[in-house]
Amino acid sequence: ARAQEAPEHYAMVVFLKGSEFFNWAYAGFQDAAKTVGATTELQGPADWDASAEARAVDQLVAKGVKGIAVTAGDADTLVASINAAMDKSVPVLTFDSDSPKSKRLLFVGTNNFNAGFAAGKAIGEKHGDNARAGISLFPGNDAVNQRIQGFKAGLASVAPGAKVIAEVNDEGDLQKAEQVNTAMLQANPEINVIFCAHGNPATGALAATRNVGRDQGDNKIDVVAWAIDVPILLGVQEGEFTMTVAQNPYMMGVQSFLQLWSAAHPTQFDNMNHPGFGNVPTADLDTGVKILMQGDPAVEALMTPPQL
Amino acid sequence: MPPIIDRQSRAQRSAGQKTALVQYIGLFAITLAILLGTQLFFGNVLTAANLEVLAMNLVFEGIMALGMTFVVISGGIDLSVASVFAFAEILVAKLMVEAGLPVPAAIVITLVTCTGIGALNGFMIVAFRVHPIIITMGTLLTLRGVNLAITDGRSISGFSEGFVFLGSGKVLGINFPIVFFIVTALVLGVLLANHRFFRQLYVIGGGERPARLSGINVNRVKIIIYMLSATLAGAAGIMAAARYGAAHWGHGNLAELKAIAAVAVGGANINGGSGTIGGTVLGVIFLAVVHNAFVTSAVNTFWYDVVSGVMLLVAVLLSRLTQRRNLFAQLRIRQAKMDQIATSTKGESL
Amino acid sequence: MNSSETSMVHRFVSTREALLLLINVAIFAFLAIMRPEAFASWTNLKAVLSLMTYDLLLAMAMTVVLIVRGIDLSVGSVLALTSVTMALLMRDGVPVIPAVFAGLAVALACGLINGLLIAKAGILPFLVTLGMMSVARGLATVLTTGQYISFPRAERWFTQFGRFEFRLQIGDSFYGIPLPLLIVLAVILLFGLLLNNLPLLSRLFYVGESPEAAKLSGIRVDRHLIASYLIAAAFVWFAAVLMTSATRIGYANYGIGAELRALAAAIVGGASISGGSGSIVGTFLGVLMLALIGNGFILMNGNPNWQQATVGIVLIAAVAFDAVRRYRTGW
Amino acid sequence: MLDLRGVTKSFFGNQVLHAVDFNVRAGEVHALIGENGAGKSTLVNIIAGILKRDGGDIMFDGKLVDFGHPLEAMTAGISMVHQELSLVPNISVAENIYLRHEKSNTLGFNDWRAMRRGAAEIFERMGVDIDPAAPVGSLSVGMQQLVEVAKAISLNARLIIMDEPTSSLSEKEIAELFVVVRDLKARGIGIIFISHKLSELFEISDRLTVFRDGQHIATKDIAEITTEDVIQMMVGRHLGDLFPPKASQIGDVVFECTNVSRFGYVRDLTFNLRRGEILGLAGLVGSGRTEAMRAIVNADRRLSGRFKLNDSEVSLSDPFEAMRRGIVYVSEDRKQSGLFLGYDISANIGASTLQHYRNRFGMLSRAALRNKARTYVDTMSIRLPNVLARTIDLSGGNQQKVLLAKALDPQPTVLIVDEPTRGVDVGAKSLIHARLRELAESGVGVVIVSSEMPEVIGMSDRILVFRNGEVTAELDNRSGAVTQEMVMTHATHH
Ligand SMILES: Nc1ncnc2c1ncn2[C@@H]1O[C@H](COP(=O)(O)OP(=O)(O)OP(=O)(O)O)[C@@H](O)[C@H]1O
Ligand SMILES: Nc1ncnc2c1ncn2[C@@H]1O[C@H](COP(=O)(O)OP(=O)(O)OP(=O)(O)O)[C@@H](O)[C@H]1O
Ligand SMILES: [Mg+2]
Ligand SMILES: [Mg+2]
Repeated sequence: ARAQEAPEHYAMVVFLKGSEFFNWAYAGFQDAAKTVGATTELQGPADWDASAEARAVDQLVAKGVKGIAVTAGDADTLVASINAAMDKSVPVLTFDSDSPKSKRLLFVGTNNFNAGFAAGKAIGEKHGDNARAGISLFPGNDAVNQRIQGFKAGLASVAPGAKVIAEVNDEGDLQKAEQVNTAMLQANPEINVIFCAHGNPATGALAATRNVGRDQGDNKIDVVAWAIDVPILLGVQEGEFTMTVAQNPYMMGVQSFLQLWSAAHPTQFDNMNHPGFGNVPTADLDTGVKILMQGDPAVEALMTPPQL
Repeated sequence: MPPIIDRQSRAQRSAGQKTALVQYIGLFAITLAILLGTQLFFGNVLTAANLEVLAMNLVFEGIMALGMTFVVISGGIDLSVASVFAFAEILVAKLMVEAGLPVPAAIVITLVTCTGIGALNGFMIVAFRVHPIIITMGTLLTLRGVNLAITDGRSISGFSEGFVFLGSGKVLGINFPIVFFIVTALVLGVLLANHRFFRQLYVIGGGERPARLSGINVNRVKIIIYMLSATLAGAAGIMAAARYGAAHWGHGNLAELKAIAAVAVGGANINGGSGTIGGTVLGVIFLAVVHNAFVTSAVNTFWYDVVSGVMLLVAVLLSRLTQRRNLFAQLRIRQAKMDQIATSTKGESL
Repeated sequence: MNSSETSMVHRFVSTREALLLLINVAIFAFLAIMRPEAFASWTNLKAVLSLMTYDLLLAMAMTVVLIVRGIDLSVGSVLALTSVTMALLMRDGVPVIPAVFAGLAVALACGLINGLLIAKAGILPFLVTLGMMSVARGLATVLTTGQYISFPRAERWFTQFGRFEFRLQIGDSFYGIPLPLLIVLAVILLFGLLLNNLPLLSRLFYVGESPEAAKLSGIRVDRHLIASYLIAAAFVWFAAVLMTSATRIGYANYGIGAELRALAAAIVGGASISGGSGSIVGTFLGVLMLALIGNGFILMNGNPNWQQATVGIVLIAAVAFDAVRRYRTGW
Repeated sequence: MLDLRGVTKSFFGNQVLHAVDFNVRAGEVHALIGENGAGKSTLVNIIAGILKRDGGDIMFDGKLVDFGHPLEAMTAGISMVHQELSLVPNISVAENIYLRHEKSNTLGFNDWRAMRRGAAEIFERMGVDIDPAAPVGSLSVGMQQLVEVAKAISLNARLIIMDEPTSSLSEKEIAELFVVVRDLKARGIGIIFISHKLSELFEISDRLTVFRDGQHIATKDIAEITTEDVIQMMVGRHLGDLFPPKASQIGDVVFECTNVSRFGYVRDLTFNLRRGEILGLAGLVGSGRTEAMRAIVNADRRLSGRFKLNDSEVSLSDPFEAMRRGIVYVSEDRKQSGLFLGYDISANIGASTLQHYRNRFGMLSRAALRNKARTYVDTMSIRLPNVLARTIDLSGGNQQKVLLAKALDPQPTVLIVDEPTRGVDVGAKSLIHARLRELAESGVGVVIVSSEMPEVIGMSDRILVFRNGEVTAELDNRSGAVTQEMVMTHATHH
């Protein structure tokens, strides 16, 4: 009974609850919801466990939310739950990390391959054929894998001679990241670029360059971060990080909500409350990617993260 | 006949049973209260759909908790269940998708392998004579690494319809894993309560010296129990793979702790010697309901860990208190007996 | 500790320590031969050593509670909670010293709760610290909503402290000696000495070996139990300070899974779940061994995916070896 | 039916059985008697397949047998009532009785009703009334003994071994037990009956075998011997000169305790202790002596109790406090709550006194501690494999000596020793007795708790008899006039 009177309720499900990136996304989701007086909630594990995401989706469906935006920690793991939700006509879309095999409405976010490509390209342009990259990764996450493929392709596209010569598993842990990257640099002194394929290793990788005494000077190692956490942005401003791959999580959130909203209100579009391209099938939305470097005004803008 | 002592023993037996009962009823009541409370304030709780997900949400941990109960009663602990769980997911998936084996074959091979892992656990525990925590932790860490390595961290999917049934198919309108849980719980519950073999667990858990004196082959029993635990974890893993339509090494992270928590909340003594399947089932339901309450109430989910941790502490604290009450009840009876005799023999001697 | 412990050291632990030392040397030699330039370089060794300090401190914490027949699964999450507390305070402009001591207070509070529930309420250490593990991690996440907490306004020396190095010239090459590493080693050395020679601390061994006997021998068991959990908390706090200072970030997901690594290292180092034994040197060598293996793994370009399996394998190998030796020495 | 030839056994080089011959006939009660530590339990444990013999043959029903496992003995028809109870406290009486030979269907499911009925029938026959469904832990020690007997009966064994079954029974319970024993005997079952109470043996047994220091001294028909002969054979010398002389002179009161109570165990215990005297606490197992002594040092929280040490009130808030005041309690259970079995003797001896062995930096001086340990090794003539041997590797007697040394190191003014010679061989025993007397002579107040009647009587100048946690009698024994019978009458209620 109460459910009807209450405002429409939408949910976002993430696999790394509380990470700055998803906080941005959720902030956008929230703000967009406010414009039409809908309420939102954030669910999901804090440990990359995609199965926990699947369970969260099920619970939200059972609870009766109007729509769900989920970022797939593992594409396959979420298929069943997403499809089940769609069958129960609870619109679900994926953002940031896609689950292409599922029946999700659409995917909102940066195509991870393209983002990786952009980063690779930027590095290729900077170093040319003598770019020697090491990659710090967390195994088993689809987005991460796509980024790495993208990075390699982007690198090759401008600098065919460039190579990726080492990959290390940072177990998604800041402190571990420093250990393994240091070791990687020791093992492969020729490395002059570290590509962080996800958010956590950036600081560790930077520390690693410091450990081997290559955090400045002419054989400084370029650390490519994949995060917009304040400390990273500070690092970019101070030139510690050569660049960071900035997607637009806030816009992902906003778009995700609008898509869910319109899916829940299939109307003709006339105003914000009825944006409803509802009847019009929507293609995936690429919220774009930007490679942020020192002095980019966007860095300053991102410095004040959303408070949840 | 010495009537005093006899009354004493009768009284104590009822005392003991009462405390156990009190514990279960209390747990059940609290669970019910939370359920009704959330229904009242947020609605959509006592719907078929929600109850289903509520059950599905912890069913795999629940199945592991069943095995854990046996291990715990025998005075041990099994930290490796979560990694066995994920391992089973991966193995069954590889066998079907990569080796192209038929579903039944894949399942059997997987279960057998898991049983083998359990046997290895048990063997190392009795052979090395180190605490089960250490051995099973070793297995946990190793196997988790293996899971990651053999999949290269990627998930495996593309299962046949028949297999997927094991995860999301319905029997009499109930999801298969839940049916499996219920049936297993019933069977194991009956066995544990009545079967010659499983009763030995209480003896072993109560103390290994009397166990050996009465001619129980402690080592053999232990090994079998760890095999059981691992096999159940494996079964859970297989169903999970079917349920999610994919096998992934990250699935069921920290499930072992949830399982242990469920057993502890269910009133089993982690030191061994006591515990029941019924209690564990209540414990599982309790944890599931608490988690569900968090989702339905949509309070900041960041609080979940805090609350579930506190819940665990409170639960064990309470069962500890009931234990003490039980002890005190016995003391009171002995005191009464003493007074009785003292008064009956006043004047004599001294 | 007293003569018996020396004797035990002589008869069991030291053979074990000697053995661990041997294994460490072997690994060292192996890597030095296989990857001379990469491994044997001071930069690498320095990195290995200074990066193992966190695990080392947590393993010390674990060793202390293992000695009294306890276990502490909450070291990792208390580390996170402590780090987050300090970072938040410093972010909001609280000066370093008070912030750091606030962190100490938080860590000790967790330790005290553990100790009280274990000693006074008589709940099993495993369950108590399991609960604390979840609570502390949860609080850390609640406080930060999981975000990195950086503290630009904190005095510079704090953020530099974590990575400060003495530059030492030998011949014409410079060697940086990390200050934190020196401090940690000093602290551990000192603690090891006191643990074995200060009656107050030596009693911990008695408490673990046989609580009942200890009680009747006039040792206040409860106090010693609580004390050991407080000591453990202090070590955890120390690790949190170093980590926060070195990474310049407070983070709620610090130390996930660290409790298992610490436990493994302590057991490999000769501590026992059934209490009464455990040695600082042994634990140190255990941690070092795991660190060297981890480092060598990458230097040999091992498949990163197998990395995580090594700890477990080492642990099992260690207990298996123990068992064999026990059979030979016959008990 | 049972025939042992030249059975030998030793623990850690301490020879416990020297080529023992022993036999039992069907339908007889064969009493086995001997001093504490003579080797009785060891012998029967070997018969029951619990311990392995080092040498010798065992014939059962004319067949050579070698039981590697208690179960084999049980199936062969030998069952045992253990000296230390071996029941499982957390499960029911009926289940305990039928443990490992459950009444269960082919699928192995227990038939609880049948088991309870069976148990009830056995109790019926034994003429005792115990609730088969009660958890064993809730029964008194005496009741538990009877349950053990019932278990043996349920196994319908042809040879039943009873190791000191009466030591914790009241007269009434003993009477009940004897009815049962006679009934078994009548049905042709052989019974080995171990006890320290001569009167019982003469009442129940047909033949009697005496052990001393692990040697078979003699086997006689009960008709042809007297109590005196038996004691002669048991101790090989006169009871009188077995123990050190009584106190030369007794000083004024050192320690005084008033209304010590522990809920459920001890009621209003009040006594005083004089300098130079040895006070003995006699009573049956479970009479509450240990609990009383533990209550004095507040090892278990006591209900009430006030204490005076040299006429000044002291609050003994915990063992630490008691120790600080010079009141030391030595546990009856050296393995569980006495020694640190993993550590060597110097560590054990220093346990309560580490702070006394510090060098000028306040650090432990191991050398000093080890030297002190050596002096104890000499004075107590402790036999060790080597100085660094862990106490778990010492023989029972030597363990007990270490335990005593550990208690002496803090220089107690009041020493309470609980079962000071339990399971200790005669040599060690008399040495411990001598040391205790010396201690008393040197002005220390000594309290001895012992379940061995001869020990209490032989050692103490004054005896308090316990029953149900109360003192039922105080007997002056300066003259050594107290007899076992006197003590027994007060220790058991009728
Ligand atoms: N497990 C053991 N380890 C070492 N020594 C033992 C062990 N069991 C018995 N002994 C020693 O063997 C000797 C005989 O012990 P046993 O228990 O047979 O004596 P007993 O005649 O049964 O004495 P009691 O009347 O106290 O039962 C004792 O000196 C005891 O110390
Ligand atoms: N009636 C009883 N029912 C159950 N347990 C009992 C009973 N009486 C004593 N006990 C237990 O048996 C043990 C022996 O009792 P206690 O030690 O207090 O008396 P005691 O005279 O010292 O006996 P012992 O000769 O064994 O030392 C105690 O631990 C007590 O808890
Ligand atoms: Mg005996
Ligand atoms: Mg006693």
